[in-house]
Amino acid sequence: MAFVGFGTKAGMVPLHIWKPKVYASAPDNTSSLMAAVMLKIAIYGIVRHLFDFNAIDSSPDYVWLGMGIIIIGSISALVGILYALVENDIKRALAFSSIENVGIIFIGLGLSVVFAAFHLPSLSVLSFIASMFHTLNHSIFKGLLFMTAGSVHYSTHTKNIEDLGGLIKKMPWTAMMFLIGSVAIIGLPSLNGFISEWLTLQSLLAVFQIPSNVLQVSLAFAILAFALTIGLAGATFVRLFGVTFLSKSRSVNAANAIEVPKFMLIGKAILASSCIILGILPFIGMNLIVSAFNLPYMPSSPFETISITNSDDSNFASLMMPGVLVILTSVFVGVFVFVRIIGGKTKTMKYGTWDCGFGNLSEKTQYTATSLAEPIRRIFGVFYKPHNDIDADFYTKKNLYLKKSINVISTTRNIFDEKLYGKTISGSLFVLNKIRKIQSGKVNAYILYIMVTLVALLLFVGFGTHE
Amino acid sequence: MSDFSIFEYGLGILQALLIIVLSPLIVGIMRKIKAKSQKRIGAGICQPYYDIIKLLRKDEIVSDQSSWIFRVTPWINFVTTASAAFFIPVFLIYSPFGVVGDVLLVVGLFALGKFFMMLAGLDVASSFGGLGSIREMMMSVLVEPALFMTIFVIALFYDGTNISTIVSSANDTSILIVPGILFALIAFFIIMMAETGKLPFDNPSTHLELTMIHESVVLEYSGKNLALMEWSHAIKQMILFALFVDIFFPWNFVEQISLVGISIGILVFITKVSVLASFTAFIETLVAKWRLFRVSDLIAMAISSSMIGVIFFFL
Amino acid sequence: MIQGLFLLSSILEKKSISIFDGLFYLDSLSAIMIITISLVGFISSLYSVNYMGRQYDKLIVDRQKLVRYYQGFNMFLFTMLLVPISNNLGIMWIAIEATTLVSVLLIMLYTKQGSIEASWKYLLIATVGLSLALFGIILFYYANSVYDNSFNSIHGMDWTNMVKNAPQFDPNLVKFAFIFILVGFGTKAGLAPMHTWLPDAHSEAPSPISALLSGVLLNCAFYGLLRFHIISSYSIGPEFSNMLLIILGIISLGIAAASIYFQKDVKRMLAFSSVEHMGIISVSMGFGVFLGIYGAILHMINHAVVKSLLFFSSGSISQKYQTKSIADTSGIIKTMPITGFMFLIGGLAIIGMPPFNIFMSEFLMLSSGFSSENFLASGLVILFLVIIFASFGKHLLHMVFGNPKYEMEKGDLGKLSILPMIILVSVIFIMGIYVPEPLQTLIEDASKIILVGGANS
Amino acid sequence: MSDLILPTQIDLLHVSAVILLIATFGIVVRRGFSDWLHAYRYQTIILAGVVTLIAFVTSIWELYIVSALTLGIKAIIIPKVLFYVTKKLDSPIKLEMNPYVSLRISVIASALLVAMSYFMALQLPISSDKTISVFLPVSFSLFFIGLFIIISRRKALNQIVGLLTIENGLFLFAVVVTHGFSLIIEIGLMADILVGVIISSILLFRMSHTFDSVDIKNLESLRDD
Repeated sequence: MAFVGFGTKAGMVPLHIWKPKVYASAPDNTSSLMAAVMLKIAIYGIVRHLFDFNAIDSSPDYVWLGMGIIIIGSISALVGILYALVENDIKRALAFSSIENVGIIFIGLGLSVVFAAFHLPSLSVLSFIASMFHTLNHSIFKGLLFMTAGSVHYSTHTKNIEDLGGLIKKMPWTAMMFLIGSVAIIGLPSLNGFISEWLTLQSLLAVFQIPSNVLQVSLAFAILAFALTIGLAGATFVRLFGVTFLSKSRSVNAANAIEVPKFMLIGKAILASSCIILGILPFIGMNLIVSAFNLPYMPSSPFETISITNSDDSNFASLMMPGVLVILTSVFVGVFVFVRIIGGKTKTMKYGTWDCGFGNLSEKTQYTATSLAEPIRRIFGVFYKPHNDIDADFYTKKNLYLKKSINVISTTRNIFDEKLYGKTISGSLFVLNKIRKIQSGKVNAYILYIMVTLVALLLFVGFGTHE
Repeated sequence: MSDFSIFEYGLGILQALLIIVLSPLIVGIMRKIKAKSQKRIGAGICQPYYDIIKLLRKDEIVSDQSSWIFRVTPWINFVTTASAAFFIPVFLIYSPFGVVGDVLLVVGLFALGKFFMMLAGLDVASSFGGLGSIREMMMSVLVEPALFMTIFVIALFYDGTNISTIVSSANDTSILIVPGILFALIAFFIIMMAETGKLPFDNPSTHLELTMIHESVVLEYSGKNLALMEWSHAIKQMILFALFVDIFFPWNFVEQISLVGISIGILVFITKVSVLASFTAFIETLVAKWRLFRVSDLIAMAISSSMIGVIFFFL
Repeated sequence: MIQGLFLLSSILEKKSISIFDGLFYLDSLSAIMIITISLVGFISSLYSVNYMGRQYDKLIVDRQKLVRYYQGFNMFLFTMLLVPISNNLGIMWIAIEATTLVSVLLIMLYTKQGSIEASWKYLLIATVGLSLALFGIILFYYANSVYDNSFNSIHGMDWTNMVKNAPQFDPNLVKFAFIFILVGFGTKAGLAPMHTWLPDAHSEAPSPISALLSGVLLNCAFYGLLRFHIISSYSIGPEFSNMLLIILGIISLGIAAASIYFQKDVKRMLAFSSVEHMGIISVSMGFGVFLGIYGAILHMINHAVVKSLLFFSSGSISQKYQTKSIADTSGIIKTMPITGFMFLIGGLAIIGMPPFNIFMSEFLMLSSGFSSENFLASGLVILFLVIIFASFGKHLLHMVFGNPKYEMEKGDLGKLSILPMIILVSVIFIMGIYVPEPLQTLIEDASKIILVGGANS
Repeated sequence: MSDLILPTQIDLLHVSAVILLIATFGIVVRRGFSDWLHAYRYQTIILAGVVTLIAFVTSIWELYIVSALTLGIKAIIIPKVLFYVTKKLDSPIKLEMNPYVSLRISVIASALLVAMSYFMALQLPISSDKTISVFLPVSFSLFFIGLFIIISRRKALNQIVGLLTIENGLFLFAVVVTHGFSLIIEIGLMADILVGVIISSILLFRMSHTFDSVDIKNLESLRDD
């Protein structure tokens, strides 16, 4: 038990070093506050959970506690990544992505509580490990990402990714580090993020062992949220990496950037290599967790397969990352030899990108960060409330097709911030006036009232009688 | 389950090689069928092989704006997709590499390839690459939930995400399809069309910027790199087809390992995949490309379909 | 021709009371319903002669529509009479659904934009609601069929049969079924928040039809609800359905209060007042003591009478003023003295001023509320009643007194329009002071039917 | 009754339930006026098939009549009437352009409603009979999806189709729970629906004459604000 606090602390150390710095530089208080508070709650939750790990019984309280954690986790994962996706400030985007990852951690934690409440100790331990492993991983790769973002800021003096671009040629090592961090954070195989997300997902898939239909189907929705989060995370980091490091530079600052000093790279290199090591040999990290929390789980050799068995001892799923690595390498060697034999030696020429014959391919033709986020912004429009201010200047007033210049200001609103400022004005007349608006004239709304009444009454009675 | 002989591992490698080698053939078959149903003659079914070999022998041109990401992407893409092929049963009821990874790993490997492909699209500083990447990005964001839900349904019904487990328990269930799986089938089919860039989602046979998704990402590639990109795309399609027939039509797997059994198994497999491929090709000739933002409607259909599948499981 | 059709309607009324065989069943509760329907039906057909005649003179309706109006009118009455006398709940449902279909035709008589809109909403909402009710009915039937070994398909749906078997029903099933019934028939009875069709339909229909809709149709639907209330009380005790009735009743009162306060249209105001009174009836019924139920039944009759009076007079008024806006209508008492006086009496009665009849029944309701210790509910009811009193009173005084906006000819709209109102006013006065002996016994019996249902279990 | 049902019959029941659900989704995902009517017709034909199946499984002969009636009135006459109406409508565009709830969200919402229906069916203490336990949730789903169609769409015709879907759900429910409760009432119901459809068609005509469209956005003038 003495290890408990230490283990938690150890997992959080890089965060403790880097977070305050980042948050100090982030102008937006609400988002950082949100992340910070949630991290604290997470730690609190972990500790509390640990003290009760054996004491959890199947009382509905614990089930609801677990479900509550999962719901909060799913929502914050989704919300966090959605805001990270449209954010143009690289550090704030990373901060939002922290919210997402804490959400994923919460999902695992909540699952652990739920499983424990239903007396499924092995599953409970599994999801707990998943959650803790993700905490550990997150602290590693998020530290890495924040450090590289700091390097970018250091050498280009800007955090706005709209002004960056092409940095991979100027700062190759930093770019490499950021790439590793990105691949890790979006949970792609062979790096550590994949393992913990795989574990979380597996524990989500195991929900069918819970003896309650309502919970099972609700947890299916958690899978939905989780999957969407993973997908959005992929898009977010493609956008962040692509716009920051690839293609042409979008500003003078970015064009004149130089690689950061070596000693700044060393710290990152350590973190990056631990991402890789934990990805290939996840058991090192898992053993750390098991011993730190004194869990009833048999740790074994670092090359062991992670294997999850069903209730009837058949193989539910298994994962052996060293094996994956072997396959990957051998395929690579194979195809390399094959291509050499068939194709022989060929020449590679460098030439400009295809410009449709117009010539003068400028950096303005490439996709901007905002336009990269546009389709997703549109699809989740309900959530972002996107707003475009289009200000066009015409050559003549008569012909509105020949535009001299167009100025588009595209904004999204953080509906959560807005919702925080509640509407405080109320009075009985105001309320009455609102009530009166029920008669909105829309027959659709009327039928909706009927449906809502019906469902509300059914719920009211349904829960009244069965519990 | 975990102890296989060297021989069986050899068979496993054979299965993977089959997928990798046969995949251009399936592409050829599909093109031929599409051509026929549009009253064209079309190229021979071996044309994709000739294409790949020809491309492999060509010199290539690389954009001067691009970085090593651009050059490394075809390799990563090919290696991840080809590695994924190792986990797919073809004529055996299992894959000996099933211990190494499950269906989630396959999804992850695809995602890794796709991640680099999107980066490569952004790397060349052309607006086409960006356009392709962004659309690919949107599509994968939307497909992800549908995919995971479908996996969830399949995992529920067939006890696990391990592909070998899934296939063997699919083989054990009755011929009458379980209602929940019926929904998973619909969802999986839609996802398959989306992932392989089939018609309502993407039109790979055009180079018009309004319509293309996948093609605009690989626009700048030539020579070896293009060959690898096209091939890995074919492999991905083959893997998805193979998974589809493995899970939903799991008949005639080889029970005893013998030369005759294996060859029959291979034949049956090729037939099943070809039938599926022809079916998809027919569907492709029947539908028009959808507006990009309507694509999400279809994917919503897949999601809800698999959600109902989940519900059916719990009843 | 008009006279002929009018006669036909009276014959229909008389005949329907005499229909009495196995499928039909009459007790004092249905008798009360029939009396109300006949009274209001008779008087509104009387009023129609004048009202529709005027419309015909002004070329608002043509001959064909007039014929259709009277046919529909009689059909409407017939279907409504079918409701209380049918013992088979399936047939009762069909009858109620038929009232919807017929009244839709009546509402869309004018084929104006407003009436098309209103009838569309009415058709849609009422049909949806009634489908819910049918769900509930089938559930009850199922519950019955499980416990009745001798059931055959016709009598399995009989109300008497169900009441007999009710104590054996599965309580959860009954609860679910009752919710469906409540929402379903509640929609038709104008309980909030399912009342939304009501203001539109009432304000767009011809005034005599509005009177029928408001005074009688709502009662019919509530009657359907009541029958199931009895079954459910027999089965699981009255507390459950009482609670739900009180909740919905109070919501209705609240929404009606809010809407009346801001109302600009006379007929819509009256319609919302109907929502309010259905709420009162529902709450009163929900208090579940004898006095409350007695009051509720009395209130059903009183409301029907008073609301018809109001719709008639407001019909005449809007014909005279050519508007339904409250703001544009003022000084009625100067331009049309008798109608104005009637309107004033109706208005005062509806907001519960003594010595009119509504006061009696509302008083009964409140006292039963306090005696059954539903303090919160009673408190809320009083609060909303005060709001309604103030706002309705404000509108009423503005309309009746004050000066007309522009000069207009003095005089009422002919004897045939006054006569029905006079009859109603006299009924109001009589009922306000003293309930006739036979009626009193009828109501007492009816209350016992409802109450005993609860006391048994 | 339940012991007479064979396992394959149960499978058949399940599969037919699935097909019915899919047919219902067909109404949700379509945009065109005639598409809905086709989808409705298919749904009703499947419904009739389901009723026949139930009749076969439970061997209650009344249900065959009911099924035939369904096929006759609901799958032939009502679509005929509505097709006639659609053809005669004034508005040239016969598509649902922008419903209140977009199609993809509708589909997901419908799936949620299906989930809800299954929960409701679980809560209800009637599942002694296999046919009931299979079709009860399906009928609930039909009912709620119908409600949802009415809520989410702007075109009056679609609302009629929604109403008819509700009615189909109700009908399935009645057949399943009561095994054809009474032929007289069944016929009364059918007549009611028929009259209802005719009245609503008249209303549709009037609407399209008066407003030049059947979009219910024209029907929002009666309100309180």
